[in-house]
Amino acid sequence: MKKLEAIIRKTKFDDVRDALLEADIEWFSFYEVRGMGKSLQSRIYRGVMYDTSIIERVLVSIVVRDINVEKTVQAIVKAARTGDVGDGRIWIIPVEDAIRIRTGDRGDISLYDAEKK
Amino acid sequence: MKKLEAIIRKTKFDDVRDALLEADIEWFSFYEVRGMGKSLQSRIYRGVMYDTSIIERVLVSIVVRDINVEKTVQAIVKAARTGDVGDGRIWIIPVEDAIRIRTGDRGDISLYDAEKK
Amino acid sequence: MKKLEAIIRKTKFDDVRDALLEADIEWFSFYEVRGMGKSLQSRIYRGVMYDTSIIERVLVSIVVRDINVEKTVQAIVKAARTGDVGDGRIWIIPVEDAIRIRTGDRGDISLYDAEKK
Amino acid sequence: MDMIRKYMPSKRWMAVILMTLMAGGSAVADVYEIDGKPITADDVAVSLDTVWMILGAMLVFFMQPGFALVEAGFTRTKNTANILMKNLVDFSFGSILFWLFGFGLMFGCDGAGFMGTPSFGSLDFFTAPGGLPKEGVLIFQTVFCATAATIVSGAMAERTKFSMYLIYSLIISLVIYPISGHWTWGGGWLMNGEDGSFMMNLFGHTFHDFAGSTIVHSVGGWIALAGAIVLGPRIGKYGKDGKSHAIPGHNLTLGALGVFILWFGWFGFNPGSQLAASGEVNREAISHVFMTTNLAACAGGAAALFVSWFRYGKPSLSLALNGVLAGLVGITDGCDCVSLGGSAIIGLLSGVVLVYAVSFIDEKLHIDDPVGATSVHLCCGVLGTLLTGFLSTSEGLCYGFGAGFLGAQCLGIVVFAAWSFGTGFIMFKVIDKVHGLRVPARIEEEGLDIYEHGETAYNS
Amino acid sequence: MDMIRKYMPSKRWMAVILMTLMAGGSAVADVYEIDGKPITADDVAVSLDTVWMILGAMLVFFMQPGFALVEAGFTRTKNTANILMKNLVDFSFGSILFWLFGFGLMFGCDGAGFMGTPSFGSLDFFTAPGGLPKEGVLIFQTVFCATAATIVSGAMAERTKFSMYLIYSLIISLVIYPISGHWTWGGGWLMNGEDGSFMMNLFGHTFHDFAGSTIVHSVGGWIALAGAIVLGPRIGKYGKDGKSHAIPGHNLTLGALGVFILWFGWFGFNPGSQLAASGEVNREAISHVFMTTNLAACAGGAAALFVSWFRYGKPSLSLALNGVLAGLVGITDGCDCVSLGGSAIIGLLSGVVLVYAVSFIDEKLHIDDPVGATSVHLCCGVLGTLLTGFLSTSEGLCYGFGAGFLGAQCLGIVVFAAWSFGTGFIMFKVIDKVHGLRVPARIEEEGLDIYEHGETAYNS
Amino acid sequence: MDMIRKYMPSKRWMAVILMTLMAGGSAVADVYEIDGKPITADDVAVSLDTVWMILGAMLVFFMQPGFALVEAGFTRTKNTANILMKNLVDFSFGSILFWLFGFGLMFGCDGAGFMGTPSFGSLDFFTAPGGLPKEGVLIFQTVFCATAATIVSGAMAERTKFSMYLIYSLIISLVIYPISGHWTWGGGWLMNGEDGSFMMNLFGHTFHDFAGSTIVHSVGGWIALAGAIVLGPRIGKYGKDGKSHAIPGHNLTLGALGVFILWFGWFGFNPGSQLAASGEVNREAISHVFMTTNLAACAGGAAALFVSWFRYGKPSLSLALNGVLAGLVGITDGCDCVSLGGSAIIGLLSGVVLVYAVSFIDEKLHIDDPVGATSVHLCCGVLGTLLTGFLSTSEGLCYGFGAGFLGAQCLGIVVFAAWSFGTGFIMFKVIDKVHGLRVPARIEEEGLDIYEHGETAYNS
Ligand SMILES: Nc1ncnc2c1ncn2[C@@H]1O[C@H](COP(=O)(O)OP(=O)(O)O)[C@@H](O)[C@H]1O
Ligand SMILES: Nc1ncnc2c1ncn2[C@@H]1O[C@H](COP(=O)(O)OP(=O)(O)O)[C@@H](O)[C@H]1O
Ligand SMILES: Nc1ncnc2c1ncn2[C@@H]1O[C@H](COP(=O)(O)OP(=O)(O)O)[C@@H](O)[C@H]1O
Repeated sequence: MKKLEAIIRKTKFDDVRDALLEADIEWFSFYEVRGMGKSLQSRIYRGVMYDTSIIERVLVSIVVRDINVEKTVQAIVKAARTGDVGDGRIWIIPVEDAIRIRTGDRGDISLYDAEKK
Repeated sequence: MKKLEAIIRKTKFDDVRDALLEADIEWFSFYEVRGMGKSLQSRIYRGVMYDTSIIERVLVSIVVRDINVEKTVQAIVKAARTGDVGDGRIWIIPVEDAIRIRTGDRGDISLYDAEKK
Repeated sequence: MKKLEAIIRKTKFDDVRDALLEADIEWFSFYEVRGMGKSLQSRIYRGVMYDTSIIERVLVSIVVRDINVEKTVQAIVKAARTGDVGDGRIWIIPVEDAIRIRTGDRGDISLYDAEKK
Repeated sequence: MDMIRKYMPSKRWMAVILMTLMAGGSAVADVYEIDGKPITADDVAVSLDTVWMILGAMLVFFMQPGFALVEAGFTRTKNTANILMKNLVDFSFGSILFWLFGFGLMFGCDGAGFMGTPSFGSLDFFTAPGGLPKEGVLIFQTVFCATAATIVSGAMAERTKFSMYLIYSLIISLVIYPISGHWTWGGGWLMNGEDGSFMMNLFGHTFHDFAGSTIVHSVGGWIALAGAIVLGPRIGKYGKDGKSHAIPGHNLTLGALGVFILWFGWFGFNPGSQLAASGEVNREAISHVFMTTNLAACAGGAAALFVSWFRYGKPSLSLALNGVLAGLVGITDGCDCVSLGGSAIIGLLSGVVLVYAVSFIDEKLHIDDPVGATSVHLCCGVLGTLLTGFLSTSEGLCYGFGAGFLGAQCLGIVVFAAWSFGTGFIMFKVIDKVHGLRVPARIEEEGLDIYEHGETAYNS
Repeated sequence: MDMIRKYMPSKRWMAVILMTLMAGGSAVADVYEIDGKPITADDVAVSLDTVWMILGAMLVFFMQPGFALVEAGFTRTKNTANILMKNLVDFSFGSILFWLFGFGLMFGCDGAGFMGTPSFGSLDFFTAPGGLPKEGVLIFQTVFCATAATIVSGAMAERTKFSMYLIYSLIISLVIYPISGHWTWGGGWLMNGEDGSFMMNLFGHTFHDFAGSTIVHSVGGWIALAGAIVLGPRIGKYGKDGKSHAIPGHNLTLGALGVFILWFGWFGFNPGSQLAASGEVNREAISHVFMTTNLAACAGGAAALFVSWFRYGKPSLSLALNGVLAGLVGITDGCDCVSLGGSAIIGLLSGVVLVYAVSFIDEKLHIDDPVGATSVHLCCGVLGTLLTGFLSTSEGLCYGFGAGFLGAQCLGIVVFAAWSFGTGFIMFKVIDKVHGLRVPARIEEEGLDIYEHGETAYNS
Repeated sequence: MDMIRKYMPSKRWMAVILMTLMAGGSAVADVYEIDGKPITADDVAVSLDTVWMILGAMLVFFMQPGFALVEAGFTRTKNTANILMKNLVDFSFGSILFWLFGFGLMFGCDGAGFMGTPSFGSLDFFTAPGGLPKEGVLIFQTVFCATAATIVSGAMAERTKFSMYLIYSLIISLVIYPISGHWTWGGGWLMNGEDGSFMMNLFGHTFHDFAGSTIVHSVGGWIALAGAIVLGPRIGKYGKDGKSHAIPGHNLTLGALGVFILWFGWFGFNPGSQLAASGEVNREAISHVFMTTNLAACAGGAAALFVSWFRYGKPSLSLALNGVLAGLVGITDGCDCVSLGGSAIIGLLSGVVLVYAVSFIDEKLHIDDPVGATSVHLCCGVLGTLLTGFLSTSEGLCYGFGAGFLGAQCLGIVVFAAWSFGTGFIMFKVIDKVHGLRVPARIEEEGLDIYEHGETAYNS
């Protein structure tokens, strides 16, 4: 199992969601993060310049079985790319175990079940 | 060390917190995430249907020593389960090192200290 | 590659950001988390006591190449420390792969490029 | 002349007004002539009264967003659209129904002295006092009725089915409020001061409630109490050990804004209830009522602040805000007849009682009232009516007028309590039996907004 | 005496007022003397009218935050500062320009009957009707003008360049609104009821629009429509398949507060447009207009609630809120001349039409109007003017007065549609060609707040 | 008849009112009779003035939530409950204390010309001008006093101990404001226009401040400045290199709403200060003051917008909002006596000065004023008073009346500056020494809401 963390543009979220659903990933979590990056934009508050580079992003977090990693990465990359600076990143992080709270299932089966049910 | 990420119902947060405290886990972080899942509910905004399956969840993130993993998982599962679809998941992710900023302690000791102090 | 998750005081965020920029870390994400910890403070709402220990924190998430881990940890620890209880933690989590969505670059190069460009 | 007529070619300047050009300086020919005679001071006086009453009605209308914000601010994010909706519809439906039926029920002629006759939108039966326009009185009374109805939604927030809300809020505007209103402002037995009337025989005084501590607020409060009891507490409100858990409101800024708006609206509620501003007596009265209303609000807020500080170790914003409302509800009965000092006392006591009432109802009675509607409107409504029996400078016990008036006040309190709690309780029980008053647990947990309205109040 | 003079040493109490001490009780010497004579009832009556008009102007001013909140609440977080800014500047600039130019254009003398003459801030040309102060009429008209201008920003929200907004909102306040206003309230041909005038010859009636369903709201609505068409939809609003996507507003609580504030302000808009309160006719009229305005709002909200419930399976807050505004816009034309029942019908139909208009404009026409400005102000403005042709108790078709008045109403609707949509469309096209009306895609995606103003509305 | 008496059995319709049935049409018997004589036009005129004054007081009261929202919106989430609380308590406590002591201190008789005598809640000493009810004047003056007190909290936000806030805000309402108020509106030496008085001897003119640019706003602003200096900047506001860091407000939507509410309330503040509406002079005056107030606000907002655009490259919402307030503060002094053009100039200059003042105070003086209270209320209050010396059409330098009046204005400015900054500075220093004015660093970092009130404004 791997956990994919994709940091994407807010405006691309709908596209990514649709791409994931098409790739049979029906389960994921997401939340808003802010990023420091190279796509600078200055802000002024009451005459004082500040925060030159904070951008709002969505972090999509998906845990998938190893066999689905590539498929999922491709789906995200395709849907989230605009080609401009600021498209974001995907990290692949190992996951040792997964538990489905409702049933107590552990391991791949908890994901498998969820993905194919 | 492992990092446990538990995605639970918002309404179960208080119960989970109490269960964790009872299991001697006094330190954890949490934040709100939204999840795509199978517990569908349609929304209509000004006549347009949208977002068929976004649910608000709380993600509880706990780093524990290896010996405490099972205990913590059990505590969460017990407290967060309702038996209905949407109870959520727990992921177990390896952590290589931990640093306590205040003291600079590294490794298990930084957790141990915190948990038992 | 490692992912560093630093849970720090909100009020220290600006200092940490500056320290990171000084350490040539130009890319990171952050979001707000709440923590249960030892720095207790009771709240009363309409006469009912509650939530004895919830504190708002910022979680800074940085993915760096292995060679940069120590440097980054030191930068954060130095900037975020006040010496009082509640300074927070840093976790070091393994990352297996990284993808830059814009270019499709994978692995260290996607970070390297970003950090040194 | 031509110019002017063209300027307002609509109905605005009707035949009665003969317009004349203003010739520069101060020598103005009369602008107004009515049937060829100049307008009288009396006619202007009645118009001034009308403007005053209408201004009052506008301000009381503006209490609707005040209630909406307080109720939304003191409840959770996930039920915000629901609570806003409720405040919108009770006013919308209430206004229409009060016009069609309620007004007749409240002010119409009656034989038995129990209730008036609904008039199906016609105002012919009605003779407005003091030469005021009938429709002006109607709108003024409408907004008061809406206030009574809207109080209830706060106590029953976060767990009531929207469709059931619709039904019971209709019943309140249609039946409960107008009938008890008839007994008092409608000219019924509780305020009938004729020789030989029931109240005069018994007490030598009629029941006094200037702007509705009892007639509006405690009616709303009693029904709210009945509703909260029948519904039961929100999930998670009381632990297995019976310990009360805090469920903090999602936005105290909006709650505070709501309280300020209510405070502002109350200056229509109380001074506006004088229904007249012309002549020395009236202008002194509205000034006095304005002062007493404001002093009581201030004293209520201050008292709740200090009591909460003393009791809980910290000055609590949510209680201080409720304390302001407590003072306002408390003074609504006697704002015309207590002294400035008296109003400060009423406000003070209301603020103190509020803090204890909140914790008593919550922690002892285990009745879950998310926004404190019962503590504010019921307890302080009753308290204010009672204290007026003591502190009225013209009839009160403290001013040596004997206990007769106090007795009349007590009877009024009891009658209204029995009527509104009784009918409210029966109504909720029946609704609950027939269709279920409460949403299923899952909807309550995930939020009424999504399941009941398919919308969320907050998005990004 | 001395004491008093000292108390108000400024200009407040001028020579005309001879102050006298009040000797305790009721025997008061006259406070006011003018040129040695006691003040007349007529003089007081005109002052009361002035106070009424000024109160109306204040309330209409207060509609500005109402619009700001509705527009902010119904759009996204990232564009909030931008939309607030727009509502601030259109009022600021509009007020100054209307004083300098617009007022003269609207109410100034003209030869050709097309427009008045700008007066560069002087009011000498103007003779106020009914003895009202000129500056009072000016401020009253100013706030109406600002309302028309502010409507447009909602329909064009989230994608318009701020600098271009500035320019077109100036053109609206300076040219479009005052000129068509001149044809009606300015005494022009559409409302010229003299014998032998165009309208009297053709229909035997003039166009009627008491407070501006057409003159204010549909003008704003038509321009909004033109703008939304020229701009095109927001990124992501329509899928490749043409399917409409929901882009929910970020804060319906603020949206609801805005609607309540607008509702409150409308009690200045409509009843205030009577411009007089003295005398029986006027006080009856303002009471009546107050009632019709409120009933229509309530009926509009109720209708939209039920229609959305019926159509979409759930009662929608956002549509019910729009329904209230729909009812208010609808009744603005005929609030003085329809019965209470008539006003309820107008409100009801407005609420029904609103729900269908929203979905027709969005899903069929694919015109992206984030806050529903066209559905509310255009559709219901037109509808209200039309229905007045049927339901006016003094001229309407349903009351047996023939089709002449209805014809006059229809002509008015068409003339205003042609004028405001036409000029609006040309204006936007020209701006778009010359400088580009719309922000680049990236700014639209990341939010106008940061790129256009360097500020975000929400921080922590 | 019977019907009617029953309808209002309370004290509302007292003996003076003889009610008669309205017989259908226009032939109405007199509704009002006083001592058997018909009501006089003079009596109605005074009542109209009372209604006007009371309306003004209501609107000024409504500025309280305006201030609360501006201050909350421009500060951070973690201190929101605290700032709301402060705005609540300064009004609550201030109202009570002003009634008990302040009113007497301000308007009571005095020997030395320095201050009046506190009257412990009695109004017997007071003779209201123009026949107005005493209690009406009291409430009007109360809300003005509260405004001065509430200004201070913004400048000292996010770091002041709540208990210390309570103490100093009491001192302001009790001592600082009433005493300097006594010198002016209280009839004291600065506004004593008798022959041979100090000001007449020196300048031939008295100090002029119609509604309180100096007497209310700059007093508040000077105390705010003293407070901000004594407190020192918020943690993190200035870097080690002295660079100013932005600490953006948490909710500009609420800030904008607050500004609109203040703007609305200012229509009570300025036009209401005429204290009369009857007769041509008064109705012209209130219309004029309404126009000048609004024009200055608009010009202030527009100026700040453009200056910020020019200086920082982007039109800033937060500065434009402050600019509106700047214009309003600036015009408050001369709103009665400058022309419309003059008011636009005052507004414009206020808006320009505001932007520079904000950056000068922040970046040069390194005084940390989170909401810009000193820039708005102090700088523009002083500026407005000064400009009135130039632009008053009846006394101003620009109209050829010589420098005497300008001198009087300057003296007033200096006297008020010395008094309010001086007493304020001493007060804060003493409090700071005795008990500590500022919360500990940890509380400041984690937020005052939790530590000072045990509550947070926002929850989920
Ligand atoms: N090393 C990193 N650690 C954590 N977050 C990162 C890192 N690099 C990038 N991000 C996140 O991804 C977002 C987009 O990345 P960015 O570098 O702007 O795009 P691009 O890869 O197209 O240059 C950043 O705003 C930041 O939130
Ligand atoms: N593979 C996944 N990756 C990330 N988040 C997930 C994944 N599966 C489930 N979740 C999160 O857990 C929440 C609850 O899961 P759900 O599947 O609805 O419960 P259940 O396991 O009872 O069927 C989802 O809303 C989503 O936020
Ligand atoms: N084991 C843990 N798992 C997850 N989060 C933790 C853990 N320990 C601490 N934290 C987070 O770090 C924050 C600060 O830690 P705290 O223990 O208060 O500081 P200190 O290390 O100085 O004692 C906590 O509020 C919590 O959010």
